[in-house]
Amino acid sequence: MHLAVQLTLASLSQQVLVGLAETTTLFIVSSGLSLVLGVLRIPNISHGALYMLGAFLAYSITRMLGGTAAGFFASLLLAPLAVAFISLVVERFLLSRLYERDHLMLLLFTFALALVFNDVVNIVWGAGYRSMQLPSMFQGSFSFSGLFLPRYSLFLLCVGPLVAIGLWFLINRTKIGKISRAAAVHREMVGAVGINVSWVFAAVFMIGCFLAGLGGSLVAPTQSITQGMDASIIIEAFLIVIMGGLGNVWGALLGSLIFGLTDSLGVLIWPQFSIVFPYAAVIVVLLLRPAGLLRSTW
Amino acid sequence: MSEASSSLAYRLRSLRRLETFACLAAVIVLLLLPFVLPDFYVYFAALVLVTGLFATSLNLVLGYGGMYQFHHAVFYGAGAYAFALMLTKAHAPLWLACLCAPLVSAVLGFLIGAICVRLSKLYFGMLQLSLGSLVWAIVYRWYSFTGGDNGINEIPLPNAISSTTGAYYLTAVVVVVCLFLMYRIVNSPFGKIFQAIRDNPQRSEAIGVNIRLHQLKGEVIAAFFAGIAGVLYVVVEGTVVPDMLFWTVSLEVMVMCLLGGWYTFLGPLLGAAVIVGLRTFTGAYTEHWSLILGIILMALILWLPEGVLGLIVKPANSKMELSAETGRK
Amino acid sequence: MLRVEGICKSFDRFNALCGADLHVDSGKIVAVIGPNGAGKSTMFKVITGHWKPDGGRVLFRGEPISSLSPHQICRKGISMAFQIVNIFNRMTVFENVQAAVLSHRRQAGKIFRSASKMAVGQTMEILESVGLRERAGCIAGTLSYGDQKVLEMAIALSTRPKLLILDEPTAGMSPEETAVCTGLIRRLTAENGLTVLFCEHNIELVLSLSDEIMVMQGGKTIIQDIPEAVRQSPAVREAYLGGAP
Amino acid sequence: MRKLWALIVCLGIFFCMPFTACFASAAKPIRIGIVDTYSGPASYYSDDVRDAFLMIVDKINSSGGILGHKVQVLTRDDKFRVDLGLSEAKELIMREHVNILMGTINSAVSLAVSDLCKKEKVPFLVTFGKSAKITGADGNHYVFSVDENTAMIGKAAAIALAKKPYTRYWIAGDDYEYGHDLADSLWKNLKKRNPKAVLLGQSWWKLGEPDFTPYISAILAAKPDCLIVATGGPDCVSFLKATKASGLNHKLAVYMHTAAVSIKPLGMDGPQGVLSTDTYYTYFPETAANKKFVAEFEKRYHHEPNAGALAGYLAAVFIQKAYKKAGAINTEKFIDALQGTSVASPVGKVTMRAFDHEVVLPMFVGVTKKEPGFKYLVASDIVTIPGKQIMPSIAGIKAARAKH
Repeated sequence: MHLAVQLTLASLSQQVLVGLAETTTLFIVSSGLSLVLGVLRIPNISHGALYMLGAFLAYSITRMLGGTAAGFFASLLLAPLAVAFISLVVERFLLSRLYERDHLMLLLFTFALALVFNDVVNIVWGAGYRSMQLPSMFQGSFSFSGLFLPRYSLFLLCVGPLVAIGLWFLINRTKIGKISRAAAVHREMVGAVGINVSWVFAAVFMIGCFLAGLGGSLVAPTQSITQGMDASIIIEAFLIVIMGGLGNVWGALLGSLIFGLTDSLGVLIWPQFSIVFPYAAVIVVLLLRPAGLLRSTW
Repeated sequence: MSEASSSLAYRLRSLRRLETFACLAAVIVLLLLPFVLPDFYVYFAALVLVTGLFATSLNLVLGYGGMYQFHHAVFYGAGAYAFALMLTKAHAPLWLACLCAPLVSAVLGFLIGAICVRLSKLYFGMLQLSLGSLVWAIVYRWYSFTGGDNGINEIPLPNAISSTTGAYYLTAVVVVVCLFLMYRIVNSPFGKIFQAIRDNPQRSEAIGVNIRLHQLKGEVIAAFFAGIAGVLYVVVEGTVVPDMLFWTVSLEVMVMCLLGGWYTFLGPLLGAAVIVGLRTFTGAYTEHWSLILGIILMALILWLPEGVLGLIVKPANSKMELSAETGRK
Repeated sequence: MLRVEGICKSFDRFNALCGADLHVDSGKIVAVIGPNGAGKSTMFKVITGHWKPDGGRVLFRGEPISSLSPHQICRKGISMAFQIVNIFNRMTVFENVQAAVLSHRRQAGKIFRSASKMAVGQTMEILESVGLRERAGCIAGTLSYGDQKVLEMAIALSTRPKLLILDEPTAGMSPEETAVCTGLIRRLTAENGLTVLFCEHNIELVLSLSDEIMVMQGGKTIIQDIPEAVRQSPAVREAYLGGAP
Repeated sequence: MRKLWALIVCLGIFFCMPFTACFASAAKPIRIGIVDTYSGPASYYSDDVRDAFLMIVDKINSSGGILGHKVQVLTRDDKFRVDLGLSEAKELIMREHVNILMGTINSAVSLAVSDLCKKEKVPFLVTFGKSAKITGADGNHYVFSVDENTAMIGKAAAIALAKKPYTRYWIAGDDYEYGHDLADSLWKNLKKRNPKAVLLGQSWWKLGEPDFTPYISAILAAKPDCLIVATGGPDCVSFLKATKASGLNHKLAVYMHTAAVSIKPLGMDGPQGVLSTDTYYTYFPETAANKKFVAEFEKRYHHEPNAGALAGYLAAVFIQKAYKKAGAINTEKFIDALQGTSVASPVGKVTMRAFDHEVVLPMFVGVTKKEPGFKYLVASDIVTIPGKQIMPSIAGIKAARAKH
């Protein structure tokens, strides 16, 4: 192993910045997964498929609105909403019948959902790949003193904290957040108090899936939108969630930071084997703290 | 009441006798198959047997041990890779490769198991999934050694076992022997205690069982048999690819166990036959295989969580679910 | 035989146990009573090793056991029947008991012997003694609630314990079942020379069965004495009647 | 028990159904099986392979077939998975008794199926798998390739790059066979032609990498003159986007195989000035044959053909020509006839090299640019490198096969 690049402060800080932008999408996707896992106790394998669906919907919505910047921003809102609506239908008609089953069944059921979503995408959008453009305001990059940062990465860096703050507000300041936090710890108790847990669950599931759709629509303009783009993100999201502590949204933030930064710094240090770094980080964390970094909700 | 229970015991015993009889018949049918069927179906039968062995080895820990074995394919792939690498890189004699490959799987099972058994249920499964993904990533990346995404082709095998019929007979014999061994294991004290841990880990600890150690042993045994299945896969297909270790394969095999019924011994084999059959033969009619699999799986979970064989064996314990639930409350 | 000295255990900020003491002498039947949430079940789980205490120690025959794991404690000769039914649902009654017997005989690791012929005599003997022989072939999960509790006790007995811990043995039972169960406990202890530690809400049962009674409240021991003395104790009266003189 | 029997009967009927279909066909058409990827991103090319192939086959059939036999085509979707592809290939060979097998875009499947075809003695035409091993080190009597391979791409790119003044290189690509093979071949040939070239470093990302920005910033930090991108399929599009977003193409030279084709989905927003090697453009060569082919294809499928269509076209005309030359529907005669055969194609006369069964294809080198009259960036200043110059050396292949 040799250092391919002279490690300078500049290149290091550049890599950190870029890694943080990558963290944003990881955090958005994995926090949704973590929320669903914590409150509903569903290891939602179809989360990745919903992310993919979000990307495809963002593509279609942007196109329908004429491919303008306004269309892109509209798609950032509408595509996740559409995903959330689909997830609501799925939750009400299918998942709500299965809450009492064990995790294994739920895992397999969501795997089935992922399979179905994949083929639905195949039927609706065709088998090939799609590509959408960044709105012109996000094209190009900023450069200052030898560093460069794509404008869109900067945009992502702004969106990440916004989502985190929104989640914090939702969990700590709203009724639904409080109920769901209680439900995550004592499900029976909340039901006994007379709160309709079923609808709280539906709402939380929708929010979780909204985040998956948001992640998908955020990455849609930067990569080609294809079937199977869910296969790697879902594993990464699960790794992040177990690294952070099952069901802990802040754990998801911490996990995605570790994952995103080891990934981007790994590229700088040992580009040929950079993929190994995040995995290694996960294993080290889990060897030291088998139950994740932060307290899990159960 | 005693009448009822003795008739129940009788029924169980007669069921067991029926099973033995059916097994003998099945072995004879298996031996005669290549004389009746065209080549392709012989190959298909071999593939079903290999996948069935793989699924049964998973069921050893999943159905009988109650462990959330989310990434069993790693051991399957490890066996296959160890076998292929020993033949192509080390030019080892065939018998040695056959012997060592499952041991490599077992060692991997020990390593992964030793890390994972400290945790239980979902954590166990998730950690295993991530460790397995790491193994996959290494296999996929390590070009000079594993051949990367192309896998290993042109594995030198004598014609006697690489021809369709030869591979079939080897597979059939090995699978039957392995199934017999696994049946013995399931019904041994080890297997009984394993089932006890599945039903109630807390209780098992309280009767003096070291459940971590027991689960680790189970993991190693299951990995060993998965490794054998991996070797047979190489014999039947003549190739090894990193796809074998991908996480979706593990879930597909889990679906086989679920479909056949994971509280039954032969369920996974039946599930493997149905899934492999559907996958092979629907290809001629439709490209929407994953949609079909998804719908089958949903229907199973909603209406048939005990699996097909589970449904048939059910009369013996139909009341169980109900009172088990009331008992829990 | 068993000494519990000042054990503490807290969950989050809630102190389930803070300095509970208990001693059980060989051959005695000791009952633990106290209001809900007094820490009875927690103490039992600490004794059997399911939870590690935050402070204090547990001695069994003079040996500290609080750092051991449940299966090691079981090997020392302590066996417990749980409050919530804890049997192996999907296995037959016979297999339930057999598993415990095999584990006790240290045959759990035997992989290539058929279990169906092993330990049959001893298993059937135990089933006979608790009156479940007829049900041997039934799937355990299909038994009636009372029978499941009895089976639970049978499993606990199968490891040949020196000390048997029963966590609310008759909770949820009908009066008839309770009577049967009480008789069973009395007979089994007499036959096997067991030392028994149990907790129970049914005061009549406690008074009729136990040699000594320990009273707990708020995670502390209030008193441990013979039933008559406990009945007279002002401290107990205070605990149960909420400070009335 | 009754349920069990019902299940067994149902399964039996299901599995025997295709059996009956097998016996029903009395006439004996030429059966051609295609195993390829029809779901997921790779289908962008494999759909065109199939479509162009079917288009030519329809023409053949409507003019009376080959030697009086109609051509029948069976397709199977391997989902980019080797195990599926292999079992489908076996199904096509053993159950459907195909005369010829074709496919597939996944080199791993191509290699595995090629091994099988050697055993089963069925000719196998690789349509879009680009591993040089297929007809190189792992080549055999039954496998043919009708598209370019990584050895050829590498050689063509080396020829093009050696003419440029760059010396400091960086290689980046998909971490799978295609990327590594391409990079190896390119670097070996470039080093021969330009001994001053130095390799500063390499980065390999996973297939389907969602975010290239960390890689790009790491590459920029090393300040190379030229970046060689060895990536394929949808990753080309993603990488071109990242190139544009980061302004990479203004800071250093970028080379990528099929850049000028992959840039199409980006419309006018693709990065300019990317050096590209391609085997086929709809707008080049500007010959009557190509214009006719494009027009026919567009009329039938309502979109422009891509490089996959050329492979599909070549496969069909090679099969037709070889059977006609052989004069009988016979595998060995077919193989003998196919070796060294030439056919006319949209890119001119194309020959199947007899020794290694690799097609001799010309390669077009161009630079992406905005051109009037196009809705997307196109390759400009196109230089054609004749097929003969880029073919891998026979001596090299012999050596590689001997080592095996």
